[in-house]
Amino acid sequence: MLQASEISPEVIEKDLLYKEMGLTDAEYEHIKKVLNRRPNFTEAGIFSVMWSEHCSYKTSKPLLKKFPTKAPHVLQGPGEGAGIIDIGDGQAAVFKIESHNHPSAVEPYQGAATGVGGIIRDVFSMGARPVALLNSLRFGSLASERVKYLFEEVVNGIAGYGNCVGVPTVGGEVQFDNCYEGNPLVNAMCVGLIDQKDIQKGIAAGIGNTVLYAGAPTGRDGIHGATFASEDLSEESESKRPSVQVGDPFMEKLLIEACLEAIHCESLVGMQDMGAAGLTSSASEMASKAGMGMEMNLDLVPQRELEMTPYELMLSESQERMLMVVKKGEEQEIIDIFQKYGLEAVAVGQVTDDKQFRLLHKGEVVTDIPVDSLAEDAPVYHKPSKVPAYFKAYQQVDYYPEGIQNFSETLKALLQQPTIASKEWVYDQYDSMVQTNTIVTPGSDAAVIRVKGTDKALAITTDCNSRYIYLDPETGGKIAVAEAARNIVCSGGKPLALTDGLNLGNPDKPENFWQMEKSVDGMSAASLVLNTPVISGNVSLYNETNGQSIFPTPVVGMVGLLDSLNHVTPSFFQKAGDVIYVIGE
Amino acid sequence: MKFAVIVFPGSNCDRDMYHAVQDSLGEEAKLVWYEDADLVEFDAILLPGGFSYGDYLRSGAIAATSNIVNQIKQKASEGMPILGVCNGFQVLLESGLLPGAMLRNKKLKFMCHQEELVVENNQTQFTSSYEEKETISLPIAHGEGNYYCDEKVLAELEANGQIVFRYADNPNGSVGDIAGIINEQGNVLGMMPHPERATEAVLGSDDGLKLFKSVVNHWREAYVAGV
Amino acid sequence: MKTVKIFITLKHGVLDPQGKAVQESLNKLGFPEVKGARVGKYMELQLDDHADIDQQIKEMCAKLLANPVIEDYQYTIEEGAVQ
Amino acid sequence: MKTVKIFITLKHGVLDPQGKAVQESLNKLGFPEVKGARVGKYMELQLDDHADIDQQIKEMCAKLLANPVIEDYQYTIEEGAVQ
Ligand SMILES: Nc1ncnc2c1ncn2[C@@H]1O[C@H](COP(=O)(O)OP(=O)(O)O)[C@@H](O)[C@H]1O
Repeated sequence: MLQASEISPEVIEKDLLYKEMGLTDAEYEHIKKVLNRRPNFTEAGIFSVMWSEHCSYKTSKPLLKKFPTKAPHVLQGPGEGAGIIDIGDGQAAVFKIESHNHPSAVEPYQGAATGVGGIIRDVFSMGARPVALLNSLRFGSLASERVKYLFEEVVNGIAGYGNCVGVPTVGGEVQFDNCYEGNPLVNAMCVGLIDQKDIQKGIAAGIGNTVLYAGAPTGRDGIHGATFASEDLSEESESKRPSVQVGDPFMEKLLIEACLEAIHCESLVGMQDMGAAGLTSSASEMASKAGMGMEMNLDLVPQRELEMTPYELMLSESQERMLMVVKKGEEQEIIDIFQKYGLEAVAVGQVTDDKQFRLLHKGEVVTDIPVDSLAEDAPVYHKPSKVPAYFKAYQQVDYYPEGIQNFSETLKALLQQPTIASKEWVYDQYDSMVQTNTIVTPGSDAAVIRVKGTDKALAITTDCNSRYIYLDPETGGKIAVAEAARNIVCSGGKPLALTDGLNLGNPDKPENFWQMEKSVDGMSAASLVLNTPVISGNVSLYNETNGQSIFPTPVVGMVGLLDSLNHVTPSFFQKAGDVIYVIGE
Repeated sequence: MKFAVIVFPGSNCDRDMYHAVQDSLGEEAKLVWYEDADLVEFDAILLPGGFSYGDYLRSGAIAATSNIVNQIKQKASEGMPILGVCNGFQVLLESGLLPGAMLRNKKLKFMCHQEELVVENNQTQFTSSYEEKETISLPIAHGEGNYYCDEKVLAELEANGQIVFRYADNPNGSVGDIAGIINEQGNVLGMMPHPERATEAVLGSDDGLKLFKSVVNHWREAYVAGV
Repeated sequence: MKTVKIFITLKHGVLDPQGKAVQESLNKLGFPEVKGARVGKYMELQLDDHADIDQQIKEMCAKLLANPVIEDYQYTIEEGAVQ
Repeated sequence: MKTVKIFITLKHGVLDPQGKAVQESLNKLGFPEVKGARVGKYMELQLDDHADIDQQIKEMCAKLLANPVIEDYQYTIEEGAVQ
C-alpha cells in the first residue's frame, strides 16, 4: 500500500512506484519533461488520477469527437459538469449520466448511492435544481446468490440516496445477462431545471479571487477511486476495498439548498463539484478552463481525520464536497449561506495568473505543476482497433427462430425473463413523486415531468440493448438512440438531446476498441439524423471480470420536450373497448 | 388563511406542501426555516415529509428535539390546526404530540405508489369535506410507516374516533391498518400518505385537496363567521 | 474520558421484521441452528468525565437515543477512549 | 442453547453520518461532554449448541451480517437463551 509521502522522487523512479499508481513508463517520462525534474509522491499521485481514463478520457477522446454536439437549442455541450438545452421561456434543462460500476461491484449499496450523489452534484453545480433521476442497471443472472445480493443492494442504495435528497427517481432500465456476472453496471442520470440567466460554470477566473471549499470535511475515503475505476475488476480489487466511499444524502440535501441559494450572489464566480479525483480534478480543471493558475494551502482544508498527508488530501474522494471561486473580499456572504445550513465553507486558496497548480502544506510547497498538463494537455492515445472474429462469424449466419408452437406459452416464458418482467419491485422502492411534477411515473416508455408554472413537460428515458450492440455495434448504436427517441415520441415529446454512458471492456484489446468505435459511429449517425446532439456523457472502460469483457453497453439517456400537458401519452392501456393498432413493419 | 410550512434540515416535501396550499388551494403559505421560526402570524402549521436529519437514529427523532417543537406544542395546546405528513407525522410521534411510534415497513422496503384509504372519521376539521367511509386514493412514500402502539392505546384511539384514515389494503403492517390519527382535542393530525401530492388531477389524484379545504372551511366558520 | 456502549433493542412484544428476515436468511444460508434473531442499535459515545455519568446516560436515552414506546436499552461504561 | 451478541460498527475512518448527527444533537440538547458518537448495529442470535460456534459466527458475519468492506464486528457468547 502506498502512503508515505516521504517516499523520495528517486525511489519512485527507481522502484517504478508510479506504475503502482497506474502511470506507464512513457507517461512517467512525459511528466519528467513537463516538470523538468522528477515528480514527488504527491505530484505523481495527482498526475496518475488526472491522467486516468476516468478523468482524462485519454483513449476515448478521439472517438467522442465524432459525436454531433451542436444545435441551436444546445446551450452547453460536453465539457462542463452537465450539458444544457433550451426549453423555451428563458428556461433550460440540464442533464448528464455517470457510471459507478466498480465501486458498486465491491460495495453495492454505497457504490450505487454515491453514484447518485455524484450525478446530482454535477447538475446543481451548474446552478440547476435537480428534478429527476434515472438509472440504467446491468447484472448477471439472478440464479446466483451474489448477483441477487448485488441487485438488491444497488437498488437499495439508489433508493436510500435518491429518496433522502428529495429528487424523484422517475425511470431507468434493468437487464440481466451472464456477461455482467462479476461486473454489474450502475449508471445514474440526473436532470435539472434552470432559468438560463442562472447558469454557472466551473471556472476559476479573476486573479486573486478566493477559492472556497464547501461541504463535508475530507477523510481518507476512496483514495485512488479514479484509477480504480480505470482498471479491470479482479480478485485483487476485493482487497482494495477501503477505496469505497460512504455517502451522506442528508449532507447533500443541505448542499443543494445552500448552492442554489449561493448562485444568486453576485460574488460567486465559479462552482464545481468534487467528484472523481476530488480536490485535484475540481481545482485543476477550474483553473485550466479559465486559463489561470491556482494556489491552495492544504492546512486550511477541513479534515475529518488526523495527520492526513497532502497526497491523501488531494486524492480523497470524500463525498458531498464543492469547490467555489468567489470574488476577493466578498466571501462572507457565501459563507453565511452555508452556515445557515450547518455546512462548512472555508477559504483554502486563490486564483493566480501563472498557470501553475501550487499546493502548500505545513509551510512547504508540496506541488508545483503546470495546470494545463493535468487537464487540457493530458495525453491522448489512438488505440489500435480490430474487427473481432465473432463478428465476422455471425455475419455469415442466417438465423431464423424456429416456428413458435404455442403462443401463449412462449409469451408466458418471455414475460418470466427477468429482463422483460415488470420492474415494479425496483421502482416501487424509489420515491418517484416527490416535488409533485411526475405526470407519468416509472413503468411507461418514458417518464414525464411537468415544468411548474408552464404547460410544458419533459419526457426522459434511458435505453440500450447491449446484445444488439455486441452483435453489431454500429447498428446497435443506432438502435439505442432510435429506441430512446421513440420512447420520447410515444410519450408525447419531441426528442431534443442525449447524454451517453459508454460502458465497455478493456480498450487495450483492439476488439474492444473496435466495439467502442463502431457503437459511437452508430450513435453519432442516429443523433445526427434525429437532431438530438450529444450534450454530455461519461466513459467507463475496463469493465470485465478476470479477463472476460462485458457486452459493449453504451447507455443513451434522452430528454424531450412536450409543448403541452395535453400531449402526455402513457404506454398503458386506458380502458376496455379501445382499439389496438400496430404501426410500422 | 395563512399556513406555516416548517422546514427542517432534510425536509424534502416542504415545497410540495407550499405549492399545494398556495397554488392548488389558493391560500397563503410560507416556508419557515426551523431555526428562525416565529409562528405568531400563522393560522395553521404543516409539518412536511422528507428525511429530517437524514432519518438518522429514528425518523423524526432529531427534529423532535429542536426548539421549534416547543412552539408547536404551545400552538397545539391553543387549538391551532397542525398537520404532519409522513416525516411530519413521525416528528409528531417522536415529540409526543401524538401517541405511538413508527417501525420499519413489514417488508423492510421503502415503497412509493398510490394507496386506497378509507376515511374513518369525517367529523374532524381535516376531513369534514369527505363522506363518511369514503374511499380515496393518495400516494404513500415511506420506509418507516408501520405504525405501532400497544393494545391499550389502540383501544383508546378506536373508542375516541381518533383513527381518521385506514388503509383499504394494509401495505406496511400498521396496527389496525392505521394510516392517520388525530389527537384527542382534534386539532393535530398525523398521516403517512401524502395529501399534498394529490391536489391536482394531472398528478393522478386530487383526493388530497378536500383535506386542505376542510381545514380552511373550519377556520372560516370558527374565526371569520359573519364576515 | 469514558466510552459508553449503548445497546438498543425493540421491546419484547414489538414485532421485529428485521430480526425475522435475518433469521430466515441465516437459515437459508446453511445455519439451521439459528432459532431466533433480534436486530437493534449499538452506539459508542466518547464522554468527558462527569460526576453523575449514569444519570446522564439515562437522560440522553430518554431524550433522544431510545424511544420508550418501542425500545429498551442497556449500557456499559468503560474507562478511556475507544479509538 | 446459546445467545450470541454481535456488535457491528463502521470501520475506523469510514464516514459515519449517523454518528455525527447523534453527537451534534446530543451536544445541542445540553450534553457538551459528548465528544464523539458512532452508531452501529446490534444483533442477538439464539443458537442451538454447535461444536464450533466461533467458526460459525465468523462465517455468518462474513456471509451476511457484516460487510467487511466498511464494517468491523465483535461478539460475545452467553449460555442459555435471552428471553
Ligand atoms: N461519452 C461521452 N460523450 C460526450 N461527452 C462526454 C462523454 N464522456 C464524457 N463527456 C464529457 O466530458 C466532460 C467531463 O466528464 P466527466 O469527467 O465525466 O465529468 P465529471 O468531472 O463530472 O466527472 C463532461 O462534460 C462530459 O459531458
